[in-house]
Amino acid sequence: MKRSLSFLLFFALSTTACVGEPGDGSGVGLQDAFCGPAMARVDSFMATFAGQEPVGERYGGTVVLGSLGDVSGMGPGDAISVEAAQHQQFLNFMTLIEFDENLEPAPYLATSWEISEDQTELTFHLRGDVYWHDGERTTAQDVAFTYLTVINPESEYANPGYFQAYLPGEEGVEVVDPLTVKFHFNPHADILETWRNLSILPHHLLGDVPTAELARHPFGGVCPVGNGPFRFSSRSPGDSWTWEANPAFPEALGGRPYLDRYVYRVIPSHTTLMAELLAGGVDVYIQMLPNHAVMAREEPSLRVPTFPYPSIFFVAWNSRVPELADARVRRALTLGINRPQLIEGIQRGEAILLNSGIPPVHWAYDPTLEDSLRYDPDQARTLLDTAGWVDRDGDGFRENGDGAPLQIDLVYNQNQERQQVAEVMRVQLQDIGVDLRPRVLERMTYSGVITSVEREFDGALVTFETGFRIDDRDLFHSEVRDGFYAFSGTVDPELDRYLDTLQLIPDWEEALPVWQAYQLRLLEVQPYTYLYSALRRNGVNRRLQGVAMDTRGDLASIRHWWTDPQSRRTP
Amino acid sequence: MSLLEIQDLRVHLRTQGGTARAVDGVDFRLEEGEAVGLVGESGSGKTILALSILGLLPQGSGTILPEGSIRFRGEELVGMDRNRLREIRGGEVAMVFQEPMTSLNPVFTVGSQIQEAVELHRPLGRGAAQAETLRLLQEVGIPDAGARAASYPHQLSGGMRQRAMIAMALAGEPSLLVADESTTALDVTIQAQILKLLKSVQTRLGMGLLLISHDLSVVSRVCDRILILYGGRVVESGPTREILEAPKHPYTRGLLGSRLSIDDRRRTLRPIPGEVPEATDWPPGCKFHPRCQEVLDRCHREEPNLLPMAGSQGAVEARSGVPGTGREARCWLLVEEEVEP
Amino acid sequence: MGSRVRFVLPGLPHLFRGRVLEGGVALFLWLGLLALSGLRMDRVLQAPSGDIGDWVALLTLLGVLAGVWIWSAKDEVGGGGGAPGGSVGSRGVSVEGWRVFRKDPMAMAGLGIVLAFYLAMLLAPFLAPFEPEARGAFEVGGDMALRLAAPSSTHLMGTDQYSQDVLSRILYGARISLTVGLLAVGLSLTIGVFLGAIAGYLGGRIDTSIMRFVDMVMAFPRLVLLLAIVALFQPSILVIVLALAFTQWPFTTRMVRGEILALKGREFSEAAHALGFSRRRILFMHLLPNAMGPVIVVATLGIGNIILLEAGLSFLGLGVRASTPSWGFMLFEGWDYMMDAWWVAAFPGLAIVLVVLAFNLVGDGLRDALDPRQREGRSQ
Amino acid sequence: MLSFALRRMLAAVPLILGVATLVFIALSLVPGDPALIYLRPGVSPEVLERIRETMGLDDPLGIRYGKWLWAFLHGDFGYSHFYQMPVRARVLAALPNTLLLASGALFLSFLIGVLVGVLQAVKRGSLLDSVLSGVTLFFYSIPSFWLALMLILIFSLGIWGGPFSFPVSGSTSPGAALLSPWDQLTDRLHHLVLPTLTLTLILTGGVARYVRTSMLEVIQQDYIRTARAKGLPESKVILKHGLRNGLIPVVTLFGVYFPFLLSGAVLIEVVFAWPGMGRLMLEAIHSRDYPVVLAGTFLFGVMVVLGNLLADLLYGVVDPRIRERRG
Repeated sequence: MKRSLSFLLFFALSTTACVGEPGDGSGVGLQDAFCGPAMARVDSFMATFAGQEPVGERYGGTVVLGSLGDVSGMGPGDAISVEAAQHQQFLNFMTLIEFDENLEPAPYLATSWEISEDQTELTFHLRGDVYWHDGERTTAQDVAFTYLTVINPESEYANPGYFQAYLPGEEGVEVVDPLTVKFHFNPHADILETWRNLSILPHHLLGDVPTAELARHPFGGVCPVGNGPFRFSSRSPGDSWTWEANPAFPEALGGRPYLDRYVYRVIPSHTTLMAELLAGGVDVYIQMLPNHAVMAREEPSLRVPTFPYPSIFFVAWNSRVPELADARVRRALTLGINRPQLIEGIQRGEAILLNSGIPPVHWAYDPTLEDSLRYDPDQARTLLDTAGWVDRDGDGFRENGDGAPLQIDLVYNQNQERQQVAEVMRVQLQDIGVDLRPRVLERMTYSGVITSVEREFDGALVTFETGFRIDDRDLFHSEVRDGFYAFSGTVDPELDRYLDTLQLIPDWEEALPVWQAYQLRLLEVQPYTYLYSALRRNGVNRRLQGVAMDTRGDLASIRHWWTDPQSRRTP
Repeated sequence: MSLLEIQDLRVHLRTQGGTARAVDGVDFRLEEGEAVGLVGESGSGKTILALSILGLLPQGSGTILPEGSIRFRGEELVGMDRNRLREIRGGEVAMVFQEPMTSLNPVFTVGSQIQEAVELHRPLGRGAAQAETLRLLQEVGIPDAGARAASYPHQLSGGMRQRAMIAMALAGEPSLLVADESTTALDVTIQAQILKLLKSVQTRLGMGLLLISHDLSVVSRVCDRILILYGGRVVESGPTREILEAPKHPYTRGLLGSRLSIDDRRRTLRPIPGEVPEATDWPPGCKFHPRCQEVLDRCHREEPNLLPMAGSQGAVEARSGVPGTGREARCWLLVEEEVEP
Repeated sequence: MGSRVRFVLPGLPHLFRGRVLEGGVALFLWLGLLALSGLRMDRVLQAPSGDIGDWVALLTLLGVLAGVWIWSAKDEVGGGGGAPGGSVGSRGVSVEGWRVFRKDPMAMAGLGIVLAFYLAMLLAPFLAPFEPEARGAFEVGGDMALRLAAPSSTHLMGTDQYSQDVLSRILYGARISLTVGLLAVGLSLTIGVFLGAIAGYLGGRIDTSIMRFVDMVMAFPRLVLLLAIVALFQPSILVIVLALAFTQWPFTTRMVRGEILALKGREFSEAAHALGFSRRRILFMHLLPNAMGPVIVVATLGIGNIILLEAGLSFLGLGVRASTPSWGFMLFEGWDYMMDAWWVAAFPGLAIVLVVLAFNLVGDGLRDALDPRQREGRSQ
Repeated sequence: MLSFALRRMLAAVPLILGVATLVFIALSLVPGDPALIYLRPGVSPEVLERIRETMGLDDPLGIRYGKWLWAFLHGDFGYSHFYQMPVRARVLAALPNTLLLASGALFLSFLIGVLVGVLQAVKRGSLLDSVLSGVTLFFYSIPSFWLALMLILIFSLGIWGGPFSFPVSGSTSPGAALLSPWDQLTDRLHHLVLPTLTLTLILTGGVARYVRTSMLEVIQQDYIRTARAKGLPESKVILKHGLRNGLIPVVTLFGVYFPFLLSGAVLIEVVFAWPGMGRLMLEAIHSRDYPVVLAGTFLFGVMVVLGNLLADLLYGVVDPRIRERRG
């Protein structure tokens, strides 16, 4: 018996040795006609830099970042996930421009750019010394290719809204010379934010791939050849991604990053993540739980960068259901929720109250809006009374004239924060006679329920990452009332007007009053109860230095991260 | 010095119902080359007695206290050092058990089980031990010994298995063989063969044989002397012929009445009424009195001693005075007879 | 001294006569419950106007008080012998089995813990120091410091992230955890025994097709099957109980079939057959009762297993979600606080360990008492 | 023996296919649209429709089943929409990790469990027996993920002091591929310690309890008395004659534990962030990645059958009576 068991053990060990070998990307048997040759070219290009490693004590070391979920891939369709977008933007690929610490546009792949006087043309001049990881030079051709790809709905790119004002198809882009590319569009707001976000794709590799196949092409998940400061090295699906320093990264942009290697690890439990951070198994634990942040701040070996982030957390009320069709009811619900208490209790005070979908880091954020729908159960009760919702049978909950109870089902997907918010809301709304029924849904079901045309929910807890360009058209415009993001489905001509105008005003000064009017109108219509914008908390081991985590993202400064040689991990 | 000398052996088992006095003061001797039979119904304590010789009483299920003395060639076995006891087990004293079905380990071949005993007790190399194993199998009358040695117990018939058990017992060249109900589980013809085998190896090798059975006829065919056990005590003992021809104890008479012998089919079966009581609550007085058909008043109160008797041959044998060797019986009837001339 | 003493306090005469265990338990129960009703007089008086849980608690309180007294008096008169209190595990157990079981201190301790938990569950409204959903921190003007408060004299087991009292929630949560265990095992027993008996007794095609299906269900690793069912159909008590029962019955079926097959060949069933009893009667009146010993053992061990499985499902976010959650779900909710506010998850976890341990002890005891050959394997 | 194994394997084929079919039907009964996985703002309704078409979701169930079965029998497990790679590649990345963990834990738990069980049986009723019974029952009753965290706290974070610093999670250190083969092996073993220990502790309880019961029965058998009467030393009586027989029923347990380890490890895999099959299945179920669910189920079915087969073969090895019956 024991013989057979040891045979089994041997079998498993040897299988692992030949199948599970990380490191060369070929390990998991993912090699195919595309990725095999592509990765081979990357390896041979990288090999030409052997022996030219820069000298300096900051160079070297591995950093491990731990997170709850996997990064789905590096393809344009994957950019919907914040984690994927960050890794595309800051590690694997390059964007035309980047934002500096003051959120001012700064040169990156483009050395300079001009916007024409009439706000209809944008010309980028590219660096000539940026190479794809397989040795090809990055040119205007790649930029044009990327643009044409993502505006094609078949590419499943997550933010097609960025290009709404652009002239359609080939008319929108013009390759002037190999290092100059020009875009044509109608005047619109926050033009440059688009180009901070969009990672440029390699034309020479993907040019022949039909756009419709791109979303499922092995490029995204198996061999994302980029041109960023780090080059993809290997991936163990569901477990980790490994990138290595790109020695060919332009000197002018800092050259090869300090770190030899960057590893993204999936650790599906917050508690394990925290244990790993304490044990030093991970150097960064992103999006810490509030209680873990409290713990980490007391730990001498750790620090907790805490910074505002362009994310918003809200309850979307489905105005299509009769109970929520009346704006007074929606306003009453907002008045009945003690949002400062939620912030205090659930986020430990580390969140900023919201009254509109503009996060505090956005230039149009209006702090004076804060006071207008402050927690006021009495006013909420009055509003509900006037809307015809009165407790007629004395059960503590309100009914309308027909005796139908004010019963609202609130859907969310499992997540500690949402669950707590839902539970607390239930208790608080009970106080004003509203029967809130939290209903937890499984992740895929949840997104199906809130985005499908049927909209089988009353209220939904939703978190959005907004970025620095706010465009609420797909949320509230009556033209897209059946659209993907039209959770609430309110119809308000005034809102429509603002939404149409706002996107067309490139000038901030000019746009600000419209933004303010828009937000005030939003308070009236109240399609959503905006809750708060939570600060982002990341736990970072102090051995990791040069880390500036801010509003731009956790990884914005990854090129400058370095570790003390004495404190480096062994491999 | 006798081969085996048991003096005042008591084995008490603590059970849930109380202390069971399974063996309650037994004395007897067995000389070199002698075949002695131990007869009693189940519950008479004969198996416990046999097991206590080699210290094989079941452990754990109630504490067992063997008291008294068991000497093998003068060496005290009770409380003996475990290593020495192991040498004696299988080496000088071997046992053959009741159930050949279950007494052989089902997962090892017959040959390997015998060879194991050979290697344990005799300074033979592997090859020699193997040869010896085959020889032993032949000796106990197993045909095609080579093939049988490679068989597993379940592949053999009951008789074959018991032969294999005997071969295993002979492996250590013992000077005493204890056979506990070794033929009970077999059918009658096989039983006769095995008995014949036992007798023949005993005489051939000059071993002592302690044959234990509930069946007086079985024992009588092989043994020189017989001890009748009831209630953990010897109630009668004597040379086989004398016991068979002139049983002194009513119990012995009962046993003779209830035996069913091959050569004596016509005799009517007269079983002893009642059952052996639990060893935890023996009746006061003579332990047999509730079942005895010749019971006296005295039997209810006092237990008789083992009385030496004159055998039918007239004289008490030379070793008289030493308990457990001559003709003895434990019954008030005998006292009454003697008192009443 | 007996006759008058027995009316002073239940259990006292037993104590005098040296029957410490029975006397002690009776006395403790009686005095304890009396003290409880004294201390929580207001809550007890409120009960008649409360919900069904309050009613159950009130009836339990009065019932146990009366029951202990009656038992004590009767037992004293009758001179002992009976079992103290109501014994869940002893239903259908032969007197001989109970005698063996009673002698086993570990099994009795297990039974004691199980009964104590059930009693606590029934009496939860009176025992719990707080309402299970009292959220001081989130009341109007509430104090956030009430959240995740460490164990103290007010909150013996601390408070959770909603400032709810952990002890109170454990007491109320027992309803779900223990009920889920009982229901799932009960359901799987019903299905399993029925199908197993039919398969074993009738044999032939019916047997083959039932056992093929059993094989198929058992070819799924249990937790994955559970996960799939619960995740795809949304977790609710009903779904979880059904899923647990669905993954449990094949084990029962297989075992009952084996028992019936073994019993079929035995003399008494052949005798019954010869006497001309109908097949149904032989199966249900003669064979099944004889097969029930091992079934009861496995069922008892199964309850512990089910509670563990439910905890596992909860840990993966697929547990029983209700305003009063199961222990498993409490454990899941508290898991994220394990590093800094361990009490939120640790105490529900401890309750799980204790109850599962107790059920296993009872199961072991029953096995020794009913069927010393029976063995079990952990099948999670 | 070989023909027996072959016959058993052949007999298992319909079983496994039945299992896969059952899953297929069950999945098609589940409310909700599997194309939901593509539901994201960039995907227009037309694109979604085309995806549904390529996934064959618009075909009637029978045709879908036929297509699926055909591909399946040809070794094509389909494409994982969630991981954006062929299902086979994804499963092959997870399977070795699970097998490694499972076989290590299985080996250790049987080794320790048998030792403990034998010890308990031999010393039945002693203090040692009671203590070991208590300990094994405790581990048998504790939620596995709970135990896992305790072990992390003690052996990784050293909350009780002590020189332990085993890795908290994962199956290798980052960048382990650069190490020498020897260091890679030790690194992997190092990472295996805590998950294996957790599983082992949980399983050992069950094995020990089982072995104890089995051995208690064996020790009372006549052939044990025979072995003693032969003069064998007690250790040999127990370990050779007793254990060999006591292990026969334990082999069945092996068939039960093998599938348990594959799935039961999911909780352990989550706590230790171990990239194995359990987590893959969990993730696939959550994200409605049906091809992975189907392939995983199929694989589990195969493993269960193989586990039972292995148990049966072992049965033959330890019990000659069974061996003979099979011819």
